[in-house]
Amino acid sequence: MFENRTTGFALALPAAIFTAALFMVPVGILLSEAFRADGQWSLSGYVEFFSEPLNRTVFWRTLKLGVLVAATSAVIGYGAAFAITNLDGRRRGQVFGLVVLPLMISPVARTYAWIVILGRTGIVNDAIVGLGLSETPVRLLFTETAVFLGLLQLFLPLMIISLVSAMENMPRDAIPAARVLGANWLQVFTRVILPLTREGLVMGGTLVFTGSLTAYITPAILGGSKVLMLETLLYQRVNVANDFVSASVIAMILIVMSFSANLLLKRIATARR
Amino acid sequence: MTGMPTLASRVVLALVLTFLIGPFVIIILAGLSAGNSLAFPPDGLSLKWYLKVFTVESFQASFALSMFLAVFGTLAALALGVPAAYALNRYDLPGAETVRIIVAAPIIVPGIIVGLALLRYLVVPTGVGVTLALFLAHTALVLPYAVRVVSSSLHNLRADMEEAAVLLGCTRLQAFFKVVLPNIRAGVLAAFILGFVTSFNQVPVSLFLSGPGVRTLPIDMLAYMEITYDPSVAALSALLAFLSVAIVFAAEKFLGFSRYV
Amino acid sequence: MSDAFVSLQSLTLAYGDTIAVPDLSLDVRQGELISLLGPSGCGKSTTMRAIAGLLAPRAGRIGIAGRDVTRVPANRRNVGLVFQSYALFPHLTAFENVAFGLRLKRMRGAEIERRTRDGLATVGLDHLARRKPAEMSGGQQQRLALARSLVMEPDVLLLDEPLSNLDARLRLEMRNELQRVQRATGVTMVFVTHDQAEALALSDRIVLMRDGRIEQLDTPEGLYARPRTRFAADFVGFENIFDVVPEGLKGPEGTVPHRVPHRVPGDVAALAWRPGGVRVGSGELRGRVAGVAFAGTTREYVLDSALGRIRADAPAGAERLAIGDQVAFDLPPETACPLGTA
Amino acid sequence: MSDAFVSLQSLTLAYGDTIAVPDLSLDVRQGELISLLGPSGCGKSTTMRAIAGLLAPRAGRIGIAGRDVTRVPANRRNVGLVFQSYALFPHLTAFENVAFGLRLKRMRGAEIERRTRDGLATVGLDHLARRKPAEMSGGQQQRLALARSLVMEPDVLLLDEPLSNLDARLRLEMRNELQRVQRATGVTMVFVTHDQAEALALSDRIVLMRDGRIEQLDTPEGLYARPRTRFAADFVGFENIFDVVPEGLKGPEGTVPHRVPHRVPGDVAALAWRPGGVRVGSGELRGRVAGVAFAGTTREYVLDSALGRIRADAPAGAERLAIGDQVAFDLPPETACPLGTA
Amino acid sequence: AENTLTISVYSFAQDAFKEAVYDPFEEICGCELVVETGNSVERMAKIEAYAADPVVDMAVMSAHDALALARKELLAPIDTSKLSSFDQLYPAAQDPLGGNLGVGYTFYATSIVYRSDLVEVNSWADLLSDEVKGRVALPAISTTQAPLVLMMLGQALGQDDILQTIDTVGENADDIVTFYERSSQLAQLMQQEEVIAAPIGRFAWSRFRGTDLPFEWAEPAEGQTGGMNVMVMTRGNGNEDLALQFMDYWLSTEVQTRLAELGIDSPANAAVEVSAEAAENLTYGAELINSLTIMDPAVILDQREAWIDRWNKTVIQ
Ligand SMILES: Nc1ncnc2c1ncn2[C@@H]1O[C@H](COP(=O)(O)OP(=O)(O)OP(=O)(O)O)[C@@H](O)[C@H]1O
Ligand SMILES: Nc1ncnc2c1ncn2[C@@H]1O[C@H](COP(=O)(O)OP(=O)(O)OP(=O)(O)O)[C@@H](O)[C@H]1O
Ligand SMILES: [Mg+2]
Ligand SMILES: [Mg+2]
Repeated sequence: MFENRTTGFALALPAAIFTAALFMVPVGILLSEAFRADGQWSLSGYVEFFSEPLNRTVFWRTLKLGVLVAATSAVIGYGAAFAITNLDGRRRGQVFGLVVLPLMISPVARTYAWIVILGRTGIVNDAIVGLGLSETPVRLLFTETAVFLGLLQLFLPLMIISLVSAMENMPRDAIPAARVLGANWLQVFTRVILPLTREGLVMGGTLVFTGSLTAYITPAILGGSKVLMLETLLYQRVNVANDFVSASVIAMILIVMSFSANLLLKRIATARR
Repeated sequence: MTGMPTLASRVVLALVLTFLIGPFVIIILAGLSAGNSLAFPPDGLSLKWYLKVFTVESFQASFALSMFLAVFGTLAALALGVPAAYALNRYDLPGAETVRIIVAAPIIVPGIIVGLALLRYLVVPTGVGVTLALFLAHTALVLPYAVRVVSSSLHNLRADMEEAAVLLGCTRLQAFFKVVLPNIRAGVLAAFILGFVTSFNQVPVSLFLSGPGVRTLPIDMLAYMEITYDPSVAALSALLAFLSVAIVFAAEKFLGFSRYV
Repeated sequence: MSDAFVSLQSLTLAYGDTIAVPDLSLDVRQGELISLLGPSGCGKSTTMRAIAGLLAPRAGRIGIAGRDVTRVPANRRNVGLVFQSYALFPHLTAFENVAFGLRLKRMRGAEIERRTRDGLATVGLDHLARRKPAEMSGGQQQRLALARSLVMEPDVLLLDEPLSNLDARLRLEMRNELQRVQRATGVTMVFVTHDQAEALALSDRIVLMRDGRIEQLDTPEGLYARPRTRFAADFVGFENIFDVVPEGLKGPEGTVPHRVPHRVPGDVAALAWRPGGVRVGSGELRGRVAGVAFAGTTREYVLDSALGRIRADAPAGAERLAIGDQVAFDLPPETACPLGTA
Repeated sequence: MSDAFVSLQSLTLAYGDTIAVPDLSLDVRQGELISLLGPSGCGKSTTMRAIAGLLAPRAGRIGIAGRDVTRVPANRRNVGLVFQSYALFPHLTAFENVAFGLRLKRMRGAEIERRTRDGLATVGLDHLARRKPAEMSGGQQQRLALARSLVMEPDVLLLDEPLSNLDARLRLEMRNELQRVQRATGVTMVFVTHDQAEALALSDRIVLMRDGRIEQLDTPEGLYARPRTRFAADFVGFENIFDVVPEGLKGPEGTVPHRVPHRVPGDVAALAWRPGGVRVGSGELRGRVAGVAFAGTTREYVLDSALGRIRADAPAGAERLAIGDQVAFDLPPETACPLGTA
Repeated sequence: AENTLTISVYSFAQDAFKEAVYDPFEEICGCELVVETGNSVERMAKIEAYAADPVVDMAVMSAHDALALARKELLAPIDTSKLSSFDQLYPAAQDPLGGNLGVGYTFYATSIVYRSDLVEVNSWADLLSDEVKGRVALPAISTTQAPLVLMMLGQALGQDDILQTIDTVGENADDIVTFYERSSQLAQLMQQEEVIAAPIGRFAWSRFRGTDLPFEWAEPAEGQTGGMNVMVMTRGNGNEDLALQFMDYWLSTEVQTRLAELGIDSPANAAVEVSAEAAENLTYGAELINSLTIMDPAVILDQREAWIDRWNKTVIQ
């Protein structure tokens, strides 16, 4: 830690000022519209928003999918991250590269791939029918399942990246130490790995949850107007109805959701057992 | 480690990779289709869609724009973010948490709102060009990643190395460039890659931030698909993915990324 | 399985392509304290990891208490290991670190509390029970690691350089504590140290290792007084080693006549003296003082002679020599250790 | 400023709210090698950091070569520091690590090359010049850190436990090397170690620290033979310390009559003996062997007596005692160290 | 800017437009055309945002979108006397918004496209038949097609209130694969047999005809519906002359014929004559155009809020 704070501020402030001035100010003005009605400060935008049953449905659906995607990616992410950290150097690099690869593909194209995969004649339905799980192809497209899968595929890499780096920063012999002290693998996970990687979990969880809330392409294409999420609803409000007040309300809700999720995760992570 | 659930973890890994990479394989193959629609398995093989990509004029302009935004937006974010990350890690600053929150804000704001806000309260009133607005927006979007990733590698870098450098005669600035930067190269590179792909694939922000003749590639692809639903978009995506991989690979070779990871 | 308590049979241990230990066999008796000694990188920690079950052998078998545990996972071997790197849990307090293993045994809370407190007291950390490892000094962390293993009362306790970060006094205290525990519980201990004095003081037997192989397995007295190879002699402090040749002794700088002891010469390839075995002040050999250091009860000299460098200790009370002084010295046959051709 | 080469005047050093060193004054002469000795956490490293300019004092002044450097930044003090943690540059080879500081001095390439090679050779690492720190063993890294500071030829060289990871032989070599460098260049050195033998062997003077304060400042012989406080006596190995009372000596278990040396009793509060100063086998006192350890040339006994625990060393050649044996022993006044009331 | 005309158009077939319209026009006027593309709502949002100092001089969009802009006073009347082909336009295209705020430049019919190998469609009511159950797609309420389709579906079901039809759709919502927003996606879905019948506009028909699969354009008993796209002039853009010149060029028989032959836009200019082959892709001929049931843009605009409201409550709830 250095003592010269002036230098510290000189280094930290440009980034903060940049974001504040060019980002937070315009966004803030827009968001403040949600608190205005007929030139007055008011919460009526919010009241109206939540009085619409559709909006409530979409709100809960968004929350549900966000939590589900974040939770699933955490579970899968731990498995994958653990497996990756246990690979030897070279192989680890290769597998890590494969995990990162999907990030390089345009989400537009990735989402369309799901249309092919999940269609009536797609491989998933081929498998379902082939295995005799169902007589006829199952409708998967334009369902919450499709949106869930699309989002999971989109954001799982971010979770894995966070967890892998957290695991790599774990003290070297912590797991062997727990083993020698009699812990089985489940206990090793709950008592050592989980508490030692919670920073990574918080970061991954925030990225995935926030990402799922604010993703546009995936719910738009895989869900369509039958499976609206807040972000697609927002787009509709702006683009179809030219209704900026609802749009700001939705945006504000999304921001509050992301922010509280982040706080909640941090709280859970730092809670003493 | 003995008794590590090797088999189980291998299986998990295989499934995860299939899930993550599967769609990519489908995109590559669908682009090779001889038919007129996205299909898997493709109806016959041909390179016609891959070739067609190069004949669509709008793709060229939007590709150039997206490339510009991704490269320079990310570099700008790093130029702002690396010093900030350094200050947040090495100085005991009052208000550090506030700075962290401000810088992280762009991640949690829905992209559509960002685009709309910048259009209505930056582009329109100040008359700055859409390209500049896009550049600023992309810089702000990438900044949180830059700060976070670089922070975490700084966090793992012992501060006493800098002290050693100073005792050997470096100024703080020299110590940063000679000792800190080389050791956080991997983090900086990772931030660059993450920023690059975030910016390059960014859709919602750019939905509104487009102007006559100014449109990012993903928006252009969406528009293209609204009209023509042929496999050339799959082909284009596959080509872009290969390009990204090549850029990462080159950057890795160039910066010696893996040596320090 | 042999009747040894811990039995290693033809173990081959490797990391990827690096074979750290090629073929190791060793029997440790019940209640014994055996030390592994040897230069850095010779495979001491690797051997410990294999006994603990953290590294699967490429070949060979491991037996503990008459049972073949080669395939038994680490958490079911009832073996304690104090890691060279401590391997404390950074997210837990000192108390919780020590209680960790006890909790896994589903012990009653009061019992856990009692045993943990006792364990902390044993290593003198009772006042720091609430601290996290990061808030403790290096020596305190090391003692915490020790306590964490001790409270588990394992059948076999493996200690990998458990005292390396303690100052002389604390080290002594901990050594006594370990001996007390051993007497009290009869636990079998395998001890790794780079400090010979510690190995000599503590061990029932010492395994001197070199490149993953056993160089000499002996009692402390045996190893200390009768190292069998140059490597062993050098390692236990016979710093002056010279070849026996027909003309006398041969050193790097030259050959001098010498009263080689009455043995079959073919047997003895070299003779070795500790610094304390060199007599300074009288004798047929001549040297010039090239270095001197005060070492409490003795004064350590480095002499340049016709044989080469000689390290010699003289009692602190003897006449003081300064750098550059000429001095007579002797390499008495009675203090020499004869080394074979190996 | 005093005429001392390094002069610390009433230094107060703190981290946040923790005051590590409350008020330290110390003068180091030019060309001197002074050691800081003291238990873990007593403020040794902290003091070094302040001299180097890495930690600004809360109060007090620091002078080097007659100049007040309290406000001079670290890179302009011409002070070298070998970090306890090495602080090597992981991205540079051994060669480049050593050359780092020289390059900043804008030296000619050939000169840099020569001095770097010399520096590496000095610490025996010439063959590893191309390796990165991560590819070197702990001891090699430590020597590299040493070389990096040595080549800079600083006015003052601060060494924070620079030999702690070396085995006994290498340690001795490095010690000699440091002495050679000091003789050759006349550099002023401040040395931190937790190893007394090292401090005794190397230092011109020793500073014994305790909780950020100086407990005793003395020559090695002085500190070793005449510690002035219980703390100091205990620290340098007078392990048997008993209060002087009118009836004789008082230990934790009881009081025994004793021939207290002819001094004004008020002056002497306690007497202390090293284990080597206790005579085993004869004498008026009786003890029971409670522990025994072999230590090469000596045998270390722990005796239970009417005074309490006694630690005593007997020559290895003397009669061997076993645990439980009764033995006579003596605490001879001639080997006792008298301690004042402080 | 001087000698630069900025137009805002749909993003489809830009390559063909460039060749058929933009490039030749740049030749003629000696000016530069800047083309902004996007779907109509996005483009409208932007026109509104730049109301004070318009960036776009001239735009094409659906009649009701144009009417929406007109009501916000963002449009300027077009001086039709400067349009040489004005009299040749179908009467419906001449002043669809009133006040000469827009001129129709293309018509489209809307009907149902279906996979004739899997199903047969003869009536709008077949969209809700058991045969296509679970494999039909309808346009989302936000699209231009939706009101037209709902109107025809209502007619077929004997309902005369669109709100009632929306309720019916709501009851059947589970059997409808999706409410599409982009007809392009539909081609993909129909090739995958995800969807086997869906209403589309004629302008999208060529995409289906281009494939090898048996797609059929239904001629429902209730007739086809349809609509019109219009060109408009933004208010106060300062570039009116050039904009008018461009409109005039686009409406000319020459250009309208060229666009029709390319199968891009069906002509609004009655003087245009095309080959039979080209006509197959178009909404062409006075007979067809006069038979289309076209909805009044003002009705759409006035009712849309209510429809969307009901739709949100009963269909996508
Ligand atoms: N994870 C690893 N991967 C590859 N090689 C290793 C690994 N761990 C140890 N080695 C190598 O195995 C050999 C034995 O290492 P080990 O740790 O057993 O040495 P040690 O005797 O404990 O040394 P020290 O006294 O330094 O602790 C060394 O040559 C080392 O380089
Ligand atoms: N960064 C820090 N923050 C707070 N307290 C510290 C910090 N560094 C050291 N201390 C405290 O300051 C005191 C002196 O520490 P210092 O490192 O000088 O000890 P030391 O004598 O070098 O010990 P050792 O022999 O263990 O290296 C200790 O009590 C320690 O806990
Ligand atoms: Mg080891
Ligand atoms: Mg220290």
